[in-house]
This record gives sequence, structure tokens and C-alpha cells, in this order.
Amino acid sequence: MTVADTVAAGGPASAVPRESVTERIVEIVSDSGEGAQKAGQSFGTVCAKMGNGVWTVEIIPAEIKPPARSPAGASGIRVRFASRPVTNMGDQADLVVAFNEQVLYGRIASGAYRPGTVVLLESKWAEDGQEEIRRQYATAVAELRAQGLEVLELPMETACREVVPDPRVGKNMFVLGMLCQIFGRDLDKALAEVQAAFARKGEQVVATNRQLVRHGFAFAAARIPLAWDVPSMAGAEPLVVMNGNQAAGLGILAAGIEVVAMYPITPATSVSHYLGRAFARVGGHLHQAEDEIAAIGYAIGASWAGKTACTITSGPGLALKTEFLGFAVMAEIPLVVLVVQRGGPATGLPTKVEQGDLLASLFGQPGDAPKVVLAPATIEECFHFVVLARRLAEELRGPVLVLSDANLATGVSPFPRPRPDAAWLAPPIDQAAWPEGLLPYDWDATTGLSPRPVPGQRGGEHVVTGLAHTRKGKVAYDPHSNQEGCTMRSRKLASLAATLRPPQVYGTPEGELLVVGWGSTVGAIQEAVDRLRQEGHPVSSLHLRFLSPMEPGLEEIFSRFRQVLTVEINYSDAPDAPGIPPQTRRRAQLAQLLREQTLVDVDCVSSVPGQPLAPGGIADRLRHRLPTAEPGESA
Amino acid sequence: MTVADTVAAGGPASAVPRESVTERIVEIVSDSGEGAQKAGQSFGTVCAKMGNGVWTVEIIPAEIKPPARSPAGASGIRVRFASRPVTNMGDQADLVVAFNEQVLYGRIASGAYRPGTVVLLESKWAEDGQEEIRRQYATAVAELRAQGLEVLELPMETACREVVPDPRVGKNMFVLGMLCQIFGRDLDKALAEVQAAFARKGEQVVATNRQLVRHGFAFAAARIPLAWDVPSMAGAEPLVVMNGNQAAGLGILAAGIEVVAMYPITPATSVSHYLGRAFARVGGHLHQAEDEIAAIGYAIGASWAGKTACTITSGPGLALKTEFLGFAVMAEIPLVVLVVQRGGPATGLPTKVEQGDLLASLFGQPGDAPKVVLAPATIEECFHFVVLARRLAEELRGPVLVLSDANLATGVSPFPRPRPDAAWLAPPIDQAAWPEGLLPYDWDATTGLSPRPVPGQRGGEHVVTGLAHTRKGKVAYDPHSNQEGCTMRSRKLASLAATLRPPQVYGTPEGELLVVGWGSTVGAIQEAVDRLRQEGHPVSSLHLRFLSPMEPGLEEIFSRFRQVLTVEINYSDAPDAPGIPPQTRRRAQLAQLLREQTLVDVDCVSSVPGQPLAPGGIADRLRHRLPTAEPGESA
Amino acid sequence: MTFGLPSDWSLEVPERYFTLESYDGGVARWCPGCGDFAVLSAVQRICRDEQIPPEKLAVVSGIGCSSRFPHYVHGYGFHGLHGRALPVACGAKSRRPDLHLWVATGDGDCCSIGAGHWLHAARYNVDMVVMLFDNGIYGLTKKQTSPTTPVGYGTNTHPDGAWLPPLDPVQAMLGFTNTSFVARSVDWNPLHLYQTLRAAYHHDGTSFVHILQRCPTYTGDLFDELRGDPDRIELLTHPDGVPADEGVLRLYQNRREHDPADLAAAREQAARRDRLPIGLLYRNPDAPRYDQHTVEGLGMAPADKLQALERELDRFAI
Amino acid sequence: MTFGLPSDWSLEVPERYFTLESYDGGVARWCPGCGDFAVLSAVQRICRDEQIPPEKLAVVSGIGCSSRFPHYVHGYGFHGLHGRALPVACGAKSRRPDLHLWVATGDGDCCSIGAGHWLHAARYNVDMVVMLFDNGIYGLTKKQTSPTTPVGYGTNTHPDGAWLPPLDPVQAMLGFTNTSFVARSVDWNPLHLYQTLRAAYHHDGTSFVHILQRCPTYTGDLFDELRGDPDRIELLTHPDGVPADEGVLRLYQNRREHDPADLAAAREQAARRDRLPIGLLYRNPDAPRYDQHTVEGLGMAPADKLQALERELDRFAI
Ligand SMILES: Cc1ncc(C[n+]2csc(CCOP(=O)(O)OP(=O)(O)O)c2C)c(N)n1
Ligand SMILES: Cc1ncc(C[n+]2csc(CCOP(=O)(O)OP(=O)(O)O)c2C)c(N)n1
Ligand code: SF4
Ligand code: SF4
Ligand SMILES: [Mg+2]
Ligand SMILES: [Mg+2]
Repeated sequence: MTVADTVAAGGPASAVPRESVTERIVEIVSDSGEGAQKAGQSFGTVCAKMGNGVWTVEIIPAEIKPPARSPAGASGIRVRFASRPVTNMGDQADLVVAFNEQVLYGRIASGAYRPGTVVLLESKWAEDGQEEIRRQYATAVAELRAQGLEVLELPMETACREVVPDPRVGKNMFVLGMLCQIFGRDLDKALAEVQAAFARKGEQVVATNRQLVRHGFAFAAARIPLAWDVPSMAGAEPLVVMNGNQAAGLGILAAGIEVVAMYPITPATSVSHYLGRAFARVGGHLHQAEDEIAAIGYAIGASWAGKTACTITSGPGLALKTEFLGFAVMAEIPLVVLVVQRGGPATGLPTKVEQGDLLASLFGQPGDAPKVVLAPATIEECFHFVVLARRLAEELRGPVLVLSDANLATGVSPFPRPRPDAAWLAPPIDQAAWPEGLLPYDWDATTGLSPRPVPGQRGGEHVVTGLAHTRKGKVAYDPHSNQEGCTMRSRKLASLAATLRPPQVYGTPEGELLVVGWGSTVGAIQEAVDRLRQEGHPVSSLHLRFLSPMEPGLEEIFSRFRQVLTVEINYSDAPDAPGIPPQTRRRAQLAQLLREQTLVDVDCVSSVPGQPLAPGGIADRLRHRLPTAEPGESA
Repeated sequence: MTVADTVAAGGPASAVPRESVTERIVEIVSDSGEGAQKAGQSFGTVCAKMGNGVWTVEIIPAEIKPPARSPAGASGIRVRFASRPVTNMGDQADLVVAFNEQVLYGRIASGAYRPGTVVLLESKWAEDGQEEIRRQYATAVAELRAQGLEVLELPMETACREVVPDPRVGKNMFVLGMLCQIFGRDLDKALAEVQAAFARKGEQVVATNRQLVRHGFAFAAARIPLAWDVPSMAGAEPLVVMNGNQAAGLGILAAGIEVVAMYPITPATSVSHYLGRAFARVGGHLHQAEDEIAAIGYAIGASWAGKTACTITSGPGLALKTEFLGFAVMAEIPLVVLVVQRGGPATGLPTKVEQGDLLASLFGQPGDAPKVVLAPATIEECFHFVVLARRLAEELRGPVLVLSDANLATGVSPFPRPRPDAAWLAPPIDQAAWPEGLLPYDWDATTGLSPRPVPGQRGGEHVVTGLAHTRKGKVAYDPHSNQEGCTMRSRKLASLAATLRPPQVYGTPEGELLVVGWGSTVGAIQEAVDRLRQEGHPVSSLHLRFLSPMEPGLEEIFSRFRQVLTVEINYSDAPDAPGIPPQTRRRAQLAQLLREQTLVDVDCVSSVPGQPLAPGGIADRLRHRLPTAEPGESA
Repeated sequence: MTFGLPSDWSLEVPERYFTLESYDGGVARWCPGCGDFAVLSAVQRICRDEQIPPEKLAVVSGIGCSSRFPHYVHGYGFHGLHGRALPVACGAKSRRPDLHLWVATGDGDCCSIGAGHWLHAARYNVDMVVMLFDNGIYGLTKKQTSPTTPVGYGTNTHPDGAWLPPLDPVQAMLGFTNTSFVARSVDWNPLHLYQTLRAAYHHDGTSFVHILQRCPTYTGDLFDELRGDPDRIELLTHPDGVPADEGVLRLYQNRREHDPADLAAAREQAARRDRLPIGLLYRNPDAPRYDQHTVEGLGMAPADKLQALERELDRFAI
Repeated sequence: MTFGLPSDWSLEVPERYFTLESYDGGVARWCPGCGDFAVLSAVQRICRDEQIPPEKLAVVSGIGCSSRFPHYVHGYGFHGLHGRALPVACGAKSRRPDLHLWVATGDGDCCSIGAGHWLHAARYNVDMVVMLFDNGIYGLTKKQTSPTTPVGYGTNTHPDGAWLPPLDPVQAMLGFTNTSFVARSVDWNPLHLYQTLRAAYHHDGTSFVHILQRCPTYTGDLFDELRGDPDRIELLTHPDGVPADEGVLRLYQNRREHDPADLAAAREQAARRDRLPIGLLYRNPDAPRYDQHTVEGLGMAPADKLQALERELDRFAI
């Protein structure tokens, strides 16, 4: 008897054997304010604690408070958990709990479900007072089934009423209980989560919610004929679970950065929400400036006067920081710039995913402004790259950009707990006397590096300026000084590049197709590569973390593949589009950099859906570029 | 007897035969405020009127009022005139008139002179009251002669005293007279210039200055054994003479642009100085905004509400306009942006020449912001490209950047008088009713083009926004709308590219080396090519005027040369620099674009001296990359 | 392209009458109870009562919840960049005296990132109504401190409470040069709001209206005191001021006859901390208007332009 | 890298005495007769008289003639971007209470492109002296209209004369929130300039000094009337104000006892057009200082940081 049939039939969980699977994707969708996200986060944590790999991502409506029961208003959460580490939100969901039928439409539109996805649907709407709503509900259920979704209508609110007067607050915990039963989760762990989550609100609240969880657990056992198990993976090293913005915030703490100046902008703001609470605990100072220009100016002022500071922003704010970034390069002021990318251009798609700021980060400044640009690929790297960035900013005496994105910013996943090290912390401000006769820009002819006198250092007095200047920091308009200054600043990137190792190929070191990516897409790309390899396609991938300077050895790596293409979430002209001759085709951003640097005909598969890439979607777009696989290889 | 000897000997002009030459480069250098520039401009005009090709460029000190007799304080002018059109400032000067010896050092440092350059030097310093000055003078004269300059010491001020009590005001006109004698210029034309220049100051002043000119003429005849003639060229079509900023200003008038919003910044400001006087005469409105962001915002507001407006700036201002440029692309607001490039990054070299804003113009915006980028190559094109830009901005419904530079902005040269056409003028604001049912963004699927409803058009009401939006202009966050919008905006560039013709190769269509350039360097590059070809080297050049989209057919053109390289005034790592492996070498800006687009191994010869390129300098840097020429070819 | 069609400034056949629906831009998507709704309907009513042709209506904004305003008005809207509404508005008006210009801007949009433009817009004094939606918070980005957030008020960027004294927009504007109209109203009194905005609409020059606007989602309690106790408010009355309806007079017993021509008195009133003055604080009908200067040369005939152009070329002819 | 060396906040052996030369940054390159010279020597004298160690001297500026200031002072200088001196200065001070901070900014730098930061700097009120060099023009870029250029005054961008009423920086600052010190002086009276800047230096908080500065090159005649007729000036005197030397008292016969604590009176004085008040207009020693907040946590021991960091990680541990 198929899942479809049992679900259709309903009945107790005992009606089906508990099936062991390697991964599941679950969604809870609702109107905003119904607590779906809290339930999902708790469920994710329980799974993580039970040793699963987990990736949760919130489903956020466009407006702050959309009207109830509107497709555009879908609010909720997706939890993907597996018997191995999970690095992305995956493809279509296996199971979805919905508090009303309308919000499902929004999710279906963005391709979240497939035929066979099980829908546990609140059934109260069937008897709603308004005839209109009853009709909407009936139609929807019919349509959903027609599309092949397995709909199980459940009186969840009615069941909750047995515990609380108003189910609107509370049914989320009831759902947590349901999910624990369906996936055979340890109920005590769930109850512990509830304890932690509601502790502040007092014993009574805790008690009620624990009651709701137990109730949902029992309800599912009695009414939902589904029973899966997702076994845990080996290895019990201590973990932390958080999103990429929290990880970056913690990275700032761990780097010993003491001043962060920002101006609110989605999706970067939540970093400062975290810092607003935590920064003071490590003696840090968060400055919310009057605008983005003032924010970077404040950070540069703080860096100049002492320790390397940080500014945080997203696309439109990055645009406003363009001039000051050029100044930091010219005057050689260490600075960490965290850019959480969103959809562009202009105000674009404030809450959505895009990797569109790469070229602006490298080339945004009029004149030549060489700077370091890094891109963390995972939530864990959001933490470690900030620590790295602070060090590079000081050693290279200039700004370091860290390009995260909305996908990393909102995705929540466990990773090994970092072991903070005193060496990560910024050293105290050097106030010793400045060495006699040492110039403020004592450029090393080969590396371009030079030590920096900090205000307070006796004998180091000088003026920093955005004008062309000599090694003494004196304004100079002569040809030699300008050529030397530009050369020294560029030389610094070369000296960093010399320390980098070639990136590791994922998969075999040669083959038909090499997929090159950067940033938050690493997990989805590698999963796609795995699937294609299983189908017997000789596909490998390469992920870049240094975008400026780039990691070495790319030509050599590319030379071992018949095709090289990038997969990116930014715009490129489709090769087959009308009136787009190859010469004038506008390509994806990393592809442009790779072509310029390697002269290899690097193609690109890119689009701007505003969504993270799903492994299945990538595999589909790559598959038709591949010769049909020889069966042999699939072993 | 050589020039050297005669000059050393002194004596009357009659002592030497008048020698006919094809070109001469003359400089007048002095402390600032001694009127050298006025004299030079008048001399240039006289030469132009006599049918010579002319290029004059002012020599501007770093400070506004540098101390007297300081090498850094060199102020003055260079006049290059020839028997053919002159497109650049040329190499070293043939003749220099100096009001003191110190300012010559500054010019020598920037390589303005060669052994054999004749120096007509004010001699009063030899008897100066201060012993220090007398010594400086003596040392300098000795050093100059040691360097092979032909110094002729002349009591110019003493001579002027015969006409005016204070020679400081007046000696410049005396020098104008001298130059007219030396180069056999028509004295009446010079006197007419004086008339025009001083008319406002009254008869008395005019009379005195005419007297000074005559006096200088006679003085030279009696005391300067130099007599050259630079024959005029054929063709007597009406000419205008001006610098590139004046030409751009006139272009704005001729385009029918009615609103220009700017914030002062060197070297762009002089456009608005011209408009400040002239714009009102054609009914235009010049707005000096509170900053660059407000300037472009004001221009965009004016464009949105009616006729296409213009904003004018340079590097640091372009940086501040980054965000609004992205908005204009996203909302599809026509806009003309004139960027007069200067040295960068940051405040850089405010008065100096650089072509450093190309990549920032193309890629400065976070997200994908396709826009048109043009670069006039001559002063004449500064006029015509603005007219073109206004039309393109409207047809493509978006911003068009016009990249001029400090070289075009300050160079003065004659060109054929434009014949303004009513068709160049912006059409009146369309206030007819908007066609029923026509959407505000009715994108043509192939071209991406769409008509624009202007406020006041009944039935065209809609909202423009920087957020992702549908054809109705409604905010939309769904994958399809964003992909479609990005595609349509990019498609517009392709549709423009389809109308462009491949650029013309200068020289033979195939050979050893193709030199590719853009912007103000065209004249210097082509002169360098001429010289190399005369030496028998199979060298040609190509000049690009459209940078986004690029002119087609480049691969095909490149394929006919063994080497292709760009010559640009922006930074690139020297190929032989320590620790610069080819993969991570940072190349000149156009070179990067060409490599990405054509995958041809385009090299670059570039530097950032802050000076315009001289033909000789280019030829030298190219020569050693060339196999030694076969004598045969030199014919 | 649509360009090149004959221009026609007087297309008005047949007679039209505009109803509230004529200005309906579709369902407004603010949170339930948001003060922005009240402002929207006040403006729509004024447009109706003044019979402004929708195509002559220009609504410009920056970014923020309040800056969504143009999307909900049927007319020509410009939903621009954060903080940049005012320069865009001034540019739009520069050559279009026929447009009726309204600007919607938030306390963050206007007083934080837009502060420089705000100060200069006062100097330009072009004819427009500037509605400053002050909810004491960054709404759209979800509860960060704004310049007008009260000291000690908890936000996501200052969970322990904002540290800096809140910026007083009215006192600031009364210090700006060439400010010509400064009024204050509250979203929860539709009558006073309507009269205030209407007075602003009729003023020739830039009319700043400081609107205390409720944000139930993030600063629900911000105005509780003012709303709970009308005596905390002082109603400014004057023949040249904001006309006060019956209902308004009944509600606000504290009144003061204040001559809006008196700048010193306006500054005094604005500086008070015991009560909050609402109504018209200052008005100077004679302040120079930049838009009277910017229209010079408008509509010059192409033939004349070409002639003038030739004369310009003559100056450079040799 | 120079980092990692032991920090040492008290390196002062042996006793040092600083002369004017100690603050000499080399030949100043302003035009002959430029008012900037007077300000430079006044500041250098104050540094000498206050015996500020040059390495503790932080001079921040934007871009303009006046913003060349840091280059001519021996100390740590930050010659930044046009209009952005104030955010940089606030950031520099945020964790360096030991630095003596001076800001040089022009009427264009501060009041035009920097206006937004200017308004907010008043709110932050960090301890620094802000010298506003007002020559009524854009000097460095060669004579374009500035916000303070008088109506009708001819410039390169407005040859027929500036059109807008000139911005009054003092009235503006007196309208800003949390302004704590506003004074005015003139470059041509070194005594008064010195005393005013010294009073500013001793104020705890942001001290704005509006300096009327001569630009012989582009606005040579701008202050002729004021300089020719000292009676056009009114000297503000008060025990809490700027101490007036003999010479100053002799020159300026028009005097007014003005209590700088009285904001209303200050605004009244600032609004006067008959005479120009110089001296201290307003001072509030009790205005909250952001820099007292920003130093919190300064110098926390690494060990404590690591401990706190582990506690932070615990919050995310599972
Ligand atoms: C350049 C830029 N910076 C920041 C943002 C993010 N942002 C959008 S709205 C807003 C502030 C909204 O507050 P307010 O202006 O008071 O309007 P409200 O939402 O409260 O009505 C911010 C910071 C942006 N869109 N663009
Ligand atoms: C972003 C930017 N915009 C414009 C300029 C050009 N610029 C340099 S100084 C200046 C104004 C100078 O006037 P002011 O601030 O009054 O200083 P002053 O020279 O009069 O002392 C301008 C517009 C610049 N350097 N950077
Ligand atoms: S968040 Fe506040 S201001 Fe924004 S729509 Fe909701 S209630 Fe209104
Ligand atoms: S231009 Fe004016 S302000 Fe600038 S240095 Fe010269 S005199 Fe001083
Ligand atoms: Mg707000
Ligand atoms: Mg000035």
C-alpha cells in the first residue's frame, strides 16, 4: 500500500511500518504570526541534537504583515535533515504542514512541492462561517490532489483546544509534537527545547506548551499513518547551530574587532541585531550611523585611530560606500567590509538571494582600487572568514570585502563549535614610539607592504590623504609618485596571491565538465555533481573562495576538462537569446573574471530567480549539456 | 652655422633665413598670474586663423597661488601648431619663452624639453637685488646649457618698460609679438585678437597692448636670430576653436537638453562655468546641487517629469552617483551622464589625466546594470557625442555615460563648425493621452525597448520604482518577473549593438601589431603608428568609441595581427614585475574587457603618469616589442 | 518611441469630475492599524476636493513603509531611493510647474540618510508638500533606532534603549534657512490631519508637515500618552493657521493663538516640552521659491534655440 | 607588521616641552592673504599653550583649501573625502578618548555636501573642536557658489549672482538637536579667534566655531563692510563666554552681555541682521556625549573576551 493510499485512507501511525530514509524535507507554512518558524527551528534543533545534518530556512512574506489566507502571504519554514551534513535547502519538500490552504499556492508557485508531497492540512476551513472560505478550501483541496499532492485533512486546531482556549497561539508546538512522532524524534529533547524557548515566559507557559507538544505527538500517532526514521550520522563533536549572519557576528567577536559601524539594510541588518545584544559583552561598540557613507567613514576613522573596524551592508549600501572604499585603498586603512548580497540592481529584491555584487566589489571604484575580496561558501565560513579578513586587512593595510548573501544569512545549520584562540583577537593598539626615520608608507618594493603608524605613536606623525602621495604621505602630483603608489598598492594583492594554494577539485581531477562556483552555492552544486556522477557523467566542480586575488592554477585545472562553466545566481544573457551574438553576450560575473584571466572559453549557467539554487535544478540545467553517460561509469 | 650657434651668438632675425617646417611646439612658462596663458591662446588662434592645425594646453600649477619662482609653480601654456590637423600636445617643445628660470625645472622634470630646445629667458634676474636670486639664476642657466638647451637671455621686461610702467602686466602681449615675428605670423591678425581680448577694458588698454605686441615683434626682429614658417594647410571650411568641456557644453545646448544638475568637481567644473553663462541663452536651467547624489537625483527627477536631463561629474562624484545610476537603469529613466575623468583612485590627481573610470562605469553598480558607455576621442566628438547620448538615452530609455577626460577638457583645438539641426533638439514633452491599454513597461521581447509615459499624459499613470517590477511597474518578487526585467534591460544593449558597424583599422588591415585605444589618446596613438610605419614596422591601430555595448567584429580584426595590445592611461601590473604571475596580473581596463569578450591574448601598455600620452613615448614603448623592420617597407 | 508627438498642454475635453476612486492606486499593503492609511485617505480626499487631474498628480518618495505611498495613489509616482526623495522632487518640479507635487518620506528617510537634502530642500523652497511620517522607528527594516526614537526606547539595534536624544524635526526645520511652512499633525485625528495637509497644499513653496504616525507593529505604545490625554497637546490656532473643525476644538481644550508669521514665537513653541503643539507653527509666504527661477526659458521655440545656438558658436568661431 | 608590540599608554620620559615649532607641519600653501593662515597659527598657539603632545593631536578634514589644514600641523592628520570629515572624526574619537581632536571643514564641505553629517554630529556631541571655515565660496575648485554665498554675488556657476538666500550656519546649528557649543569669530582678529578656539577646546563636547574667513582670491570684498566698520559687529560678552582681551574690547564698542546658557536668546541674537554677533552664542555643558558611551568596554582583557566569547558560543550550542 503506497504512502498515497495510506495517507488518503488516514488511520494510526501503527498502520504503517517505520521506514528508514537518508533525508527528509519538511515545511510548515501559515499566515505570518502563527509561530511556524519557532516550531520549525525547534524541530531542526532536535534533529541536530539527534545527530542529523540539518538546514532550515525561513519562508518570509513580502510585506511585514500580509493579509490572512493570501498566497503572497506564505510565512513559515523549511527544515531539511539527513543522515549526512546538509548544506542547502534541497529540492521539493516531502512533507508540509499547512495552517490554511491558500498559503500553499504561493509555495507551489515557487516550485516547493512535487507530486507525492504529503500535505497535512488544517481542516477547520471546511466548516468556516463564510461560505466564500468554505468554497476556496474545497476548490484548493481538489486542485492540490489533482496536482498529485497527498492531502490529509486534519482538525489540528480543534485538537489544540483540548489544551488551550485559543489555538492560534500554541498550535505551532502541537505541530512540533506531530513531527516528532512522524519522524520518531526523542520527545524529551523536544520538551527540553520548549523548556528553553519559553523559560523567560514563566512556568505556566512552559507547562502548556509542553502539554501541546505531547498532545500533538499523541494526535499524530492516532491519526497520521506516516512513520519515517532518518538515522543520525556518526561523530559527536560539539556543534553550534545558527544562521550565517549570526556566524559573521560571532566572527566579529572572535576577531577582536571592537567597532562595527552600519546602517540598517536587509538582509545584512540581522548581524547588527545580534551585535546589538552581544557586542557589548565582549567590550565592543556598535554604531548605527545616519547613513552608509557615515557608517564606513566612522569605521575608517576608528581603524585609522586604532583597531581595525568593520562596516556591514548590502547592495544599495555598498553602492554608497564606493567612494570611501577607494579612499581606504588609497590611504591604506585596514577595514573589514561585510556585504550580505541581495537581489539587484538598485533596491531590487531586498529579501532575496543573488550573487550580483562581485564585479562591483572588484571594479566599483573610479581609478584603480585593488582590494581583497573573499566569499564564504558556508555558514561556518561566515564565521572564520571574518576572522581571516581582519588579519588580512591589517597585514595588507587596506579594505577586505567579505561577500555573503541572503541564502547564508537566513539559512540555519549546525557546524563544529569553533575553538576561539587568543591569536585571533586583534592585538592591542601599538603605542610604542615609532622607529626613528621609518616612513609612514615604507613600501617594500616587492610586496608593497608597509607598517602603519597609529595616532599616539610618538615620532610617527603624518597625514593620510586620498590624494596621490609619496612614501612620506605628502601630496604629490608628479608622474613617478603616482605610478609608484599605484604599483605598490597593486603589488600587495600579488604578494597575497603568492601565498594561496590552487583550489581543490570536487570529483575527479579531469573529465567532460567542470562546474565553477563561488559563495553560498557550494552545497547545491556539489549535490548536483554527485547526482550527475551517479548517472555516469564525468562532471566535477571547483569552488572559489578568493575572488581578488584569485586562487592560482586555474588554467591548469580547466585544461583537464572539455567544458568549463560557472553556475551563479546573477544575470547573464542566454546564449540562444534573440539578437545576442557571442561577442556581445553579457556573461555571469565570475565567468567574466575567469575568461579575462585564463582566456579559456568559460561558459555560464546563471539566472536571477531570487531563490537559492536547488541541486535538482542545477543538475537539470547541466544534464542537457552532457553527452549521454556510458552505463559503466555509474559504479 | 647651427641654430645653437646663432642663438648663442644672438643677433637680428635677418641673420638667418626663414626656415619652413611642418610643425612647431612652443611653450610660455611663468609664475601664475603673468598672463602666459592668454598670450598662448591668442597665438594659437592666430595660427588657426592662418590655417594651421593647432592644439594648445594650459600648464597648471598644483596650488591656486604657488609662491613666485618655484619649480612646482610652473604656470603657462603649450601651443603645438602644424601644416596638418593637430590632435594632441606632442612630444618635447622646440621653443620656450620663460619669465624666470626656476619654473623651467618643473617642466624639465615632466620631460617637456629636449637638447636643442630653444629657451628665450628673461634676463633681469642676473641683476636682481638679492644675491641669492642672482646665484640661482646663474646656476640654472649653466645647468640648462649643460643639458643641451639653447638659452638666449633677453631683457624682455626692460624692453616692455618702454611701453608700460609695470611689465608684469603686459609682457605677455610683448611675447605674443615676439612669437609672431619668429614664426612669421600676420601681425594684423594678432592685433585683431588683442582688440577682441581687451575690448571690454576700454580703448586705452587696447592701445597699450597693441603697442606691446608691435614692440615685441620689433624686439624679436632685432634681437632673436630665429625665423621659422609653418605653412598653412588647404581647406578653408569655417572652424570653431575651443576645449573639450566647452564643446560638451555646446553639445548640451545643441541636444536641446534643458536641465543640467551638477556639483563642482575638477576637471568637469568648467563645463558648468560655460553653461553658467550660456545655458540661459537657450532657455536651459543649470542646477548646482548640494552634492553629487542630489545632482543626479535632481536630473533623474527632471528626466522623469519631462525632458532628458544631464548630470556632469568626475571620479569621486561618479562614485557617489553609483546607487542612482543603478536606479536609472532599473526604472529606465533616460539620463545623460558626462564624466570628465581625472587621476584616481579616491581624490587622486584632481587636475591630471587618466582613463581610469571605464570599469567603474560598466560595473560600478551592485547587481546587473546594463547601460550605454561612450567615449569621445576628440574635442569635436565631445560636442557630437553629447547630442548622440541624449538620443540614445531616450531610445534606450536609460542612462548613457559619456567618458571624457582632463586631456580633452583642457586641450584647445579648432574643428569644423557644427551645423546645428532642429532634429538634434529634444522633442517637446509629449502630453497627448497615453494609448489605452498600453503598459508603462511594454517591453519588446526581442529589443527590450518600450515607450515611456510622461507625467501629464492622461491614462499613463503608473509608479516607477527601483524594486523589481512587472510590465505594469508593479513591485514583484517572483522569479519570473525578476528574470524578465533583467533580461529586457540587457536586451536593450544587444539591440543597440546590432546597429553598430565594426570600427575602422588605422593603417593596414593586417600586420604584426594592432594597437587598440579609446578616448582622448587617438591622436597620439595614430601619430606613434605613423612613425613606426615610417620606420617600416607593420603596425596599425584601432580606436573604440562604444565601450558598452562594444562595436562588433573585434575578433575578426584581431585575428589579422600577430600581436594585439591596448594603450591606455590607467594602471596595469608590468608583465616583468617581481611576483606577478601572468594568471594574477592585473591588466589595463580596456584590455580586460577585450580579453573577456574575444578570448584573444590582448596585452597592454599602460601607465598612470597623470599626463597625456606623447606620440614619441608611445612609439618608444611599442618599438621594443617589434621585430627589427625590413628596410624595404619604409617606402 | 513616443517622442515627437505634438505637445498639448490643454487637453481637457470633455469636463471631468474626479471621485475618491479616481485616486485609488489599489489595496494598500501596510499592517492593520498603521497610521499611514489615515494619511493616504486624507491626501486622496484633498485631491478629490481640489479636483486634481490624476495625470497631473506627482507623488515622490524614498524607501520605507511610508515611502510605499505612491503605489497606493492613482497618479504618477516615483518610488525612489532611500533618503533621496527631495532632490528628485525638486528636479521633477524644476520644469513642470503644472504638476501637483507630494512627497512621502519617513523619519529615517528624511531625517537620517536624507538629512542633507532635507536642509537644502528648505532653501530651495519649491512648491510641494512634504509629509514627514514620524513613527519614531525604522519600520520597513523591522525596528531599528531612528533619529526620532526616544531615549531609552528599545529597538533591535539598541535593545537596551536608544542612547542619543531624539532629533526634533520641527526645531531643526525652524533653524534651516528659507523654511517657509512648518506644521505638525497626528494620524489619529483625521480632521486635523486633513486641514493641515490642505493648508500645506495651498501654501506656495515647500510645506513641511511633521506627522506623528502610529506603527502598531513596532512602536505601538509610542503615542499612548498623547492619545490617552489630549491635554498633552496644545492646538495652535490663528486666522492664518490651520482651520480647526468643531471636533478638533472639542477634543483639544488647550489652545494657543499663535501667529505663524512670528519665527521667534514658533521656535519658542517648538522648544516646549510640557505640551506638544500641533497645527501651523511657521509660515512665510514671501520666501523666495527656487522653482520660480528654474522655469526661466521654459518653452523657448526651437527656432529661437537654433538661433541662439549659432550665436554661441560664433563666440568660438575663428 | 608593527602590530603585536606591547601597548603602552604612558610613555612620557623624559619631561617634554613643546614650542610652536613642535606643531609646524611645513610651509602652508594657501594664497597670500588667505584667512586660513590666521586659523592655523591660532591652533598652533593653543596646542603650545596647552602643551598637547603632537602624537596625541588628531586633525581631521574633508576636501577644500581649508581642508588642507592637517598637512600644515605636525601631528596625526586625516585629509579625507569631501564632506565626510565629521563621521571620520566621530569614529576616530570613539575608542581614543586620549586624542585631542580638531576638525577643519569649509562652508561647502560642511554645509553643502556634508550637511547631513553636520546635523548628526551635533547630536553625537563627541568631544572635538569643529572649525567651520566660511569664505562664502568654493575656493579649491575656483569660485563656485557655496551655500553661504550672498544673494546676487557673482560666481563661476552663477555669473549673474547667486539666487538662493545664503544658509546661516549658526541659526541652523541652534536648531539642531543636542548642539552643545556654538561660537563665531573672524580670521582678521587673531586675539578673538584665539580666545574663541581656546574656549571651544576647553568645552567638553562638540564645539562648533563659525569662522568668517577671507578668500582674497575669490571673495576678497566679502567682509569689507564688517572689517571697515567694526560697529557692524556686536561682541558677545559673559563670564561663561569667550574671554575678551583689551584689544578686542577696544575695537568692538558694540557689546552685549549674553548668557550662553540661554538658547532662546541665542537664537534671537543669531537671527539679527543689523549687526553680526561674535563670541559664544550657546553652550550646554550638560548635553549627553556619545563618546562617553562609545568607550564602554574599552581595554577589556583578552582572557575576559575569550571567556565571554565562549559564553556566546554556548548560546548556540546544541
Ligand atoms: C541606501 C539604502 N540604505 C538602507 C536601506 C534599507 N532601508 C529601507 S527603509 C529604511 C528605513 C525606514 O525607516 P523610515 O524612513 O522611518 O520609514 P518607515 O519604514 O518607518 O515608514 C532602511 C534603512 C535601503 N533600502 N537603501
Ligand atoms: C566627492 C567630491 N565632490 C566634489 C569635489 C570637488 N571639490 C573639492 S573642494 C570643493 C569645495 C570647496 O569649498 P569649501 O568646502 O568651502 O572649501 P574652501 O576651498 O572654500 O576652503 C569641491 C566641490 C571633491 N573633491 N569630491
Ligand atoms: S511596520 Fe509599522 S509603519 Fe510599517 S506598515 Fe507596519 S505598522 Fe506601518
Ligand atoms: S583660494 Fe581663497 S580660500 Fe583658497 S587658499 Fe586661496 S585665498 Fe585661501
Ligand atoms: Mg519611520
Ligand atoms: Mg569655502
